[in-house]
Amino acid sequence: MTSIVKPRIDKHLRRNQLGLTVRDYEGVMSTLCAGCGHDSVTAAFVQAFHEMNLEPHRAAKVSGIGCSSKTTAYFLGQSSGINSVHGRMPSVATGAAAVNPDLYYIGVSGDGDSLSIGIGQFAHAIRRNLNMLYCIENNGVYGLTKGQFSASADIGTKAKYGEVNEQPPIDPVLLALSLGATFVARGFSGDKKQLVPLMKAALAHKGFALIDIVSPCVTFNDHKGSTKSYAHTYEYYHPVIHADFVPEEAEITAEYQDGGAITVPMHHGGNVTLRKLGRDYDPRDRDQAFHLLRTREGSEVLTGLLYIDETKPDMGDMNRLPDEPLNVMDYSKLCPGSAKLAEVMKGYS
Amino acid sequence: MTSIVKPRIDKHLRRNQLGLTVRDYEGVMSTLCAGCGHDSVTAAFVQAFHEMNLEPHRAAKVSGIGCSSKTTAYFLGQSSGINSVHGRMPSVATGAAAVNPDLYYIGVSGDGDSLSIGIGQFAHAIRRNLNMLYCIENNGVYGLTKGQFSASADIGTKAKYGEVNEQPPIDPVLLALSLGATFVARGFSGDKKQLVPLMKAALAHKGFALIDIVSPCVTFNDHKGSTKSYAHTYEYYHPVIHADFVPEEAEITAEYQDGGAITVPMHHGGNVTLRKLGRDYDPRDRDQAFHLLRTREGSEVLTGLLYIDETKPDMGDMNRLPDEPLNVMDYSKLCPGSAKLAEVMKGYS
Amino acid sequence: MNAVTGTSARTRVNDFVIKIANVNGTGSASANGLLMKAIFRMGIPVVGKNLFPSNIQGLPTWYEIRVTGDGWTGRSGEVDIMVAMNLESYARDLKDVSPGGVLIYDSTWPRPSLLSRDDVTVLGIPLARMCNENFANARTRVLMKNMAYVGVVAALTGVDMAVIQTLVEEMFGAKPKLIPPNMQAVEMGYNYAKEHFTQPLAFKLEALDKTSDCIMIDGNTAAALGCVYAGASFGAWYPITPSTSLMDGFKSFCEQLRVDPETGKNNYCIIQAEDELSAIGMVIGASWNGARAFTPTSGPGISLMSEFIGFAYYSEVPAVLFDVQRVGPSTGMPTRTQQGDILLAAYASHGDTKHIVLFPANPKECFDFAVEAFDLAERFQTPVFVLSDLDIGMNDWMTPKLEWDDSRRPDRGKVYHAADLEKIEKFYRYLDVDGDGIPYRTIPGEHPKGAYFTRGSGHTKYGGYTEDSAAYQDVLDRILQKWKNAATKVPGPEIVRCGKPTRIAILTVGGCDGAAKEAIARLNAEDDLDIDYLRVRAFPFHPEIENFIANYDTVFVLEQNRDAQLRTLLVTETTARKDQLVSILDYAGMPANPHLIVDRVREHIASQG
Amino acid sequence: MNAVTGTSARTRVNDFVIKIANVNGTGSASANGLLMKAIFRMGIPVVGKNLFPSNIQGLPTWYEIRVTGDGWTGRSGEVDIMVAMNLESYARDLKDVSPGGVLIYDSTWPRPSLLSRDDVTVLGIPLARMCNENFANARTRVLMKNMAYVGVVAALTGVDMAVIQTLVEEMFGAKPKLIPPNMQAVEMGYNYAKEHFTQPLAFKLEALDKTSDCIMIDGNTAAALGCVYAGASFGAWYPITPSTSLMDGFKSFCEQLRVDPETGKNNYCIIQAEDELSAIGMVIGASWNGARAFTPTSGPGISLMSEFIGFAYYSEVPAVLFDVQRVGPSTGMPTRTQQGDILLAAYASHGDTKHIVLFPANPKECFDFAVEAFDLAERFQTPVFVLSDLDIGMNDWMTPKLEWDDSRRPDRGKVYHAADLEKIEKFYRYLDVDGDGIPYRTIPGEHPKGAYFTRGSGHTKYGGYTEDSAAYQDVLDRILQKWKNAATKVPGPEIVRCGKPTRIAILTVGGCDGAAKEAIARLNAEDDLDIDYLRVRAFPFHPEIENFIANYDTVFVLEQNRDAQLRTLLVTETTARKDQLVSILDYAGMPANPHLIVDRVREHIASQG
Ligand SMILES: Cc1ncc(C[n+]2csc(CCOP(=O)(O)OP(=O)(O)O)c2C)c(N)n1
Ligand SMILES: Cc1ncc(C[n+]2csc(CCOP(=O)(O)OP(=O)(O)O)c2C)c(N)n1
Ligand code: SF4
Ligand code: SF4
Ligand SMILES: [Mg+2]
Ligand SMILES: [Mg+2]
Repeated sequence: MTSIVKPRIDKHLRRNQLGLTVRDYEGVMSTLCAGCGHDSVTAAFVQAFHEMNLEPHRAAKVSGIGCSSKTTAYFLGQSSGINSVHGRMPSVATGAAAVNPDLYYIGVSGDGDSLSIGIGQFAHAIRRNLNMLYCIENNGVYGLTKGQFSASADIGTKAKYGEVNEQPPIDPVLLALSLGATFVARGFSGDKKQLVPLMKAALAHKGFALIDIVSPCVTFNDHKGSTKSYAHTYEYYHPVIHADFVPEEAEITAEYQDGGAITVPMHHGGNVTLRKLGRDYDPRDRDQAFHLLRTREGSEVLTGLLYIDETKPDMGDMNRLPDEPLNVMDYSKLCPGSAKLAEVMKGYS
Repeated sequence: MTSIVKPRIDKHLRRNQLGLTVRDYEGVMSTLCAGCGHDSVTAAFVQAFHEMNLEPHRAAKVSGIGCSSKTTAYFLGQSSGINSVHGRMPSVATGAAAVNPDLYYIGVSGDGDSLSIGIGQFAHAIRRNLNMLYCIENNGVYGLTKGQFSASADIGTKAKYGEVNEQPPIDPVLLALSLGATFVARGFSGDKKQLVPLMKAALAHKGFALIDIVSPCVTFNDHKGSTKSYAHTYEYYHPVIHADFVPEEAEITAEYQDGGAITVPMHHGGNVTLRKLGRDYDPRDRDQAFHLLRTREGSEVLTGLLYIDETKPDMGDMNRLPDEPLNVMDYSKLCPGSAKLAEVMKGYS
Repeated sequence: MNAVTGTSARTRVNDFVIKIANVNGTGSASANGLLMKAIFRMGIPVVGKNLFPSNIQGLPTWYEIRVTGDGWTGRSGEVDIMVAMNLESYARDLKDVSPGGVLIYDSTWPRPSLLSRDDVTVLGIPLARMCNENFANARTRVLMKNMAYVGVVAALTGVDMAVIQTLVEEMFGAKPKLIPPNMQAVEMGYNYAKEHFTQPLAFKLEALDKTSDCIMIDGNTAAALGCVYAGASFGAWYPITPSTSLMDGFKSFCEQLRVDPETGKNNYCIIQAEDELSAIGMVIGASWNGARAFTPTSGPGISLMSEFIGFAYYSEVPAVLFDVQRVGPSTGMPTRTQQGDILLAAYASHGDTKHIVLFPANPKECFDFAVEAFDLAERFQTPVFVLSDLDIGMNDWMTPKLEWDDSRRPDRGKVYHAADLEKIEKFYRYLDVDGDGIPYRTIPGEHPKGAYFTRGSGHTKYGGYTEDSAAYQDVLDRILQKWKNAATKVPGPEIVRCGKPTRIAILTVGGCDGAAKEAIARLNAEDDLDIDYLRVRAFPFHPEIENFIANYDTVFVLEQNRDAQLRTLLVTETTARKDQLVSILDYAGMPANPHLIVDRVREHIASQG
Repeated sequence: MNAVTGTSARTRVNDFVIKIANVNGTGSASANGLLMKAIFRMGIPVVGKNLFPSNIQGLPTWYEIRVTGDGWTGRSGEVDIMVAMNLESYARDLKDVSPGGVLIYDSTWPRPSLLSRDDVTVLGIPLARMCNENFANARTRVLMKNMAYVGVVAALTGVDMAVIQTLVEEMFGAKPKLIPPNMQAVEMGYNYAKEHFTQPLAFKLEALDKTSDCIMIDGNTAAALGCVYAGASFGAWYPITPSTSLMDGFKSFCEQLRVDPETGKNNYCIIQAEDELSAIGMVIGASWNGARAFTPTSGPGISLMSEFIGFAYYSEVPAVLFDVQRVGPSTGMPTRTQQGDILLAAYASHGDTKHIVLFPANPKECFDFAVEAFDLAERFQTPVFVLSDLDIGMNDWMTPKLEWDDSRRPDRGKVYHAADLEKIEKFYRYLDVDGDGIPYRTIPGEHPKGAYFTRGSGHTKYGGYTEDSAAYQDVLDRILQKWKNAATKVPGPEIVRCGKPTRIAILTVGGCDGAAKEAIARLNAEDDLDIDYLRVRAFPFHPEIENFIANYDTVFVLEQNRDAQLRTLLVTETTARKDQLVSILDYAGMPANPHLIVDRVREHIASQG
């Protein structure tokens, strides 16, 4: 509710390089259910942006419709945002990013929004390697319309009122991989320690960065029998690769050098470090990513940065966009003038 | 053109078990360009249906919009057909199949129709394991709208007028596999010998049977530099598994027993036999299918039946549809009558 | 002990409004429904409106119960008893109470001292404290607070506790363990009120016998039953408020009434589509194949279905669409009501398209028109819209019991079955054999001779593809003729004449019905105006509508949208003169109430001198 | 040797129609264009209509060249010289020739003997044989046959061969090797005709000087140029006939005029979207971010965009949509023309929505209105439609040269940039600061103070989420007011008064312009009728339109759709009386011609006694 003013007690909060505290990265008060996973994701966003020293107004928030999509109002209150129509956020983001590639595009969607009505736009945004951070707050249900199965519900999942899902789920991670996505990760709203660094790495990525976040719906899909519940996710949770962004100026610390960290230099500067957790797995190898995912099917919730490719051209490159964003380009560069028109007219005389 | 009457010289044509010749499986005259791959696919359909002894009026043809989608008028002239709107054939097929699972649903689509505007419906028809034969006549372009790149155009493909595609292609075969499709094949309009048996096997499959058919567009995408041209396809063409349908009554002949053929018993009777061509590969193993596809990427056009799973419930099973199709079910079974209504009313008094 | 001191002198019996302000997600809806049902069971007519937010938990929500011994069916617009359970909306809630009214609040915590009104009786009851003392579990405490205020209201207005007991027993039939604590909570509130408030309220209930032939049902549930009885065997949908409960209803009735007892198989198929484009595509596929099929949705869904709607129109495939309207444009206010899709439904899709639209006014008509819609869709081989709205669809209305005539058979329209096909020489799908604009269709797969090809591209009357002007136009003209012919086959208008000669009428549509009738009565009683009444029930307009309009100088057209959409249709599709039709527009999202109508009529009449 | 014997006594100079019947995919369009251009270069006004099938190769296609020394801009409807190259359509083609006309056919093969008419001169020329004898390659033979009939027509009507030579040279500028064989083919036909046909035809060309300030251009190309000059930097689209060439044009102009010469980077971005829903979403995203953005499409695309159009309307994001209309409903006839999306464009999307629509009548207006559309969209912060059609968009029209005023600057509407934001205390997105209904917007990312949240759900004038009736209605009412205020800012109507007092007028829209004006001239000349003329150029209707209508008893409303959509808008949105507005509907898919108009006017006048 915008009508509720949040208390601001931020005197003792840590300030980042811009002199801002986490409060400066918050938005209006959440209207989600108490305990909703999405609120934890919002908190992770706030922390990640703060740690990344993002100038709030240099971000643009895009979303569709759903409880998840509502959350863009709950963080980055000093950024512009657009809450579009159901399932069509990627297209809005595409147009926005095309004319101003300099902003950070933060997309928030739900499993209904991205995998049912919006799967086409989701797929094609991946194909264009649209430079954005795209989070699916995945709870296996349609929260806002009160608990229908979504396309990510696993076979055998029980709905709150007893129905059992028989259709195979669409796994956004596998789908994104098969569509050639360049940054594919999975997180869990319950593990901010993993999620925040993932978000930072995704922000640093040039291209489409997907984070599929298991984010339980406490109201409609957190009961026994739901594979997207907190309990189930904790039980089968398996972090594979820890990824974090290390800014240019910072040294890669010992923490990362342990366990044979891999360093991926990022296009816009800085590095993403990758630390293996338990498996021998290189997320720069698409074959291995496929292999890992198809062998895990159903048995584990694999999380972490599962695949990264920093070498691919993004949408801006493929469209040879100029350095000066089109949205502020002076009219003199856009209008060829009367003399040119007269020349063009010759071809039609 | 429906106005052109085809000459019918069918005296000496072979008759199938129903006493029908291939002529009985043809439709109106094609209006496609001379040499269009789609016409060869039409011819393969005619042969496959004839060989399968399909009663023509027991098939229902569904399609979207495009040169490819037009072809449902060019075969099975004695079947009903519905040429719907662009990209939305799967939904029409879903509704039709739900109320009468007894017909054979033959869907024809294009790469534009299925992978751009229609990718959402395509994905969800797979997820529902809709019982149909779904062919994508894949030419890498929008034929009917005169040659724009489609989403299946490979990176580096040159358009007729010079433009080079930079976006990664969507491979319907990989996509279908990652969405859990139960019958995934690739064919080539130029190889009827492979295609006809594939179509027969697909018809026998209970569930969603995808055949992605490379079907060159001679007018807009058959030049040098196009990876969907005849020349390119012939060069990189690689049949992996030969599949054919063998009716119940027939014996598995020696031809199939050579080379270690695998026999898959089909739900509605008969068997599909799988013969390996050159590679050690079992198309009943989804892992292997993924592995093969991701390692081939770009270098070969792998064809044949790449994956089959005859054990999964189809849409009818998942919805517990009755044996008697809903479209002919007597009203007495549908209307509960006044006494039941009076009972129901009690709950609202 | 507080003494109740009403500022109103006279006691109002069976004619007042109770409004409950709460926080959503606290389970208040079922307590509120219980209270309303109890009054209904006392034989007193009621009108209930649930005003809920587009959110799952934590935002303000209201429930209005109008007690109307006279049996009005609209919202009153007044608030006589306010149960103000939500601190956040407390100030507004207090403001909304009509002078002389009562406000009940939870006195566990001090109430904002500044907020108070001299003309309102304020009663505090420590509901939370009582619940905390009596119940252990946190969720139970929240739920029981709701039951407790039911008890308070029961005590103050005179709800029969025996009726409440019965209702609680019915409510928890499946979980009888829950009956005692719930009754305990009700009684707690009841006893507290009885003990602490001595003087009677100005608002009293007295049992009547006016509801025994009636039920309380919402329009979506009634429409769902209509689909079952119409013999619809296929439904596809994508969830969207406020249409979701229609498919939920269909599903649960089918599970109850349509599962084959022997095989356990379903004599129906419901598919949750991936979006609305797909839902309507499935309906078209199923209809094309000969089943009765429908999809429920709301405005955004209709926008998304537009392309397919034009396809069904032009290729003449039956389809039934329920549009349970909500406030637009765009996402708008998904939990508020409006009649903003009238024009869209009438002309949906690009190119020349005109559709059949039915406008139910209450749950009973939702049932009847659902049944009717399938007949019309198949008879005219075209999409048919049932245009309901959130108010009709999601609120419980008192309505006569739904009945079924077992001799009724569906009108499947013109279908050549196998036997018919045997008899004719050749079948052409789009031929106007009977001269009524309606061609014959066949069921795919039924007979070789019936095979045909359906397309949304240009076709001749024989069904072949064409780009020929005359052949194209021939088919398009016939389709228009067919639509025009439907005018006398759709439900005619409801007309209520005041019985005296008059030059003024009110014309309306859908759920404005009750408010309009009440306004007419008030204008008659207070202003001595004689006003006739017509309610449009379908499009194309029945000829009676234009005949009716012709008799008046002024026809007030009351509708719930900004742009006078019904008036636009009347002007376009009837002989009515524009100067006859005076708009009354009420589009702020609330169910219609008579105040605005009365005011507008008075203003207009005054302006005319 | 055949002797040409015209049945018509007098020779018609610069006033006849040549129609070429061919098979598509044979390259005839460029030969036909060449012939038309040659006549145009002779200073003689022409009207060209390409009537092509929805197919790539093998179906009948026609090309009509109307030679009109008087400079009429519509189709004539007559055929004086038919070049019948397609055996399949031969019978129809012969039938279509006007009495006294000429038919030219390929006499290589015998022509169907039964088909012949006494009142038509039939000339056979062995085109295929000559080509086979002179050219080796199969494709070349086909192409050269086309050039050969150009030569035949040139010889028979008097096209200047020097002009043809120049045009062929221009045509194959990039491939000069192709010039000689093409000229050889033309001359082959020319010489054959000169040698074999002695008597002159009744139809003759004589050079004039009426085209030197003009160009031949199609509306899509002109609109594309308009987008370039308006400073549009973003376009998204999904291919659909007949709008595809608009984006093709924009792309090639941008490649030519908008690539930075230093960096090689594009000062534009064009995205081929995966469908129309995505295309409009991208346009909205780009516009929201402050760029000028557009999408070209046709009817099915508008249907699919409906949901997003309502979003842009309600959240007040500018967007420019070109709807190049084709024949509906549904897929309809994609290569035929119609004005069937007028109502859809005016009110697209669910809920209460009203849009700004511009109606160009020719390529010049496509250019002008494209430029105008961006100004209006940004000024009023709303979607603006440019409603063209296949006839305007894809046919080459003679039109005055397009010109550009270098002092013209785009009107970006009300935007608070960084400096403005520094000055104000707080920015609210939807506040009516100036009382004109138009709020200020900001460019996301430009300044911290300008940040705001855009949504399609209920919002207050401050931009916050709301479910409050009054706050919602406040915004919705302002948006309507804003739209109404646009009426005087959109292009006003074109009005042509006959100069005499009269009670009759013709009112029309778009490409019917030429046919209407010609019909008025004919009705004046032949029936002595005085008729005034108005052409609507935009919606909301400029007040001049209703003032104009008020002066007549009868205003014929001419439009190309079945359902009188423009008339519906006039009745709904002006004070016009219904009995004043008499529809003339021409919706069979062909560009308008004066015959039907003349007939209908006569019929109506006769029916009035
Ligand atoms: C066109 C359209 N159809 C349907 C809806 C109703 N609707 C709103 S949100 C939603 C699903 C949301 O599910 P998800 O994206 O998973 O978000 P969650 O609420 O679970 O976070 C639906 C169906 C809508 N807003 N628009
Ligand atoms: C809604 C809509 N948008 C666009 C079109 C135009 N259109 C017709 S076919 C087609 C693409 C066809 O491509 P594909 O499916 O690959 O078929 P092909 O012609 O290549 O066989 C398009 C864009 C349409 N008919 N409908
Ligand atoms: S309904 Fe579910 S997803 Fe929505 S806010 Fe509540 S817990 Fe979260
Ligand atoms: S354009 Fe291409 S796809 Fe279409 S008919 Fe011709 S060859 Fe086939
Ligand atoms: Mg969800
Ligand atoms: Mg294609």
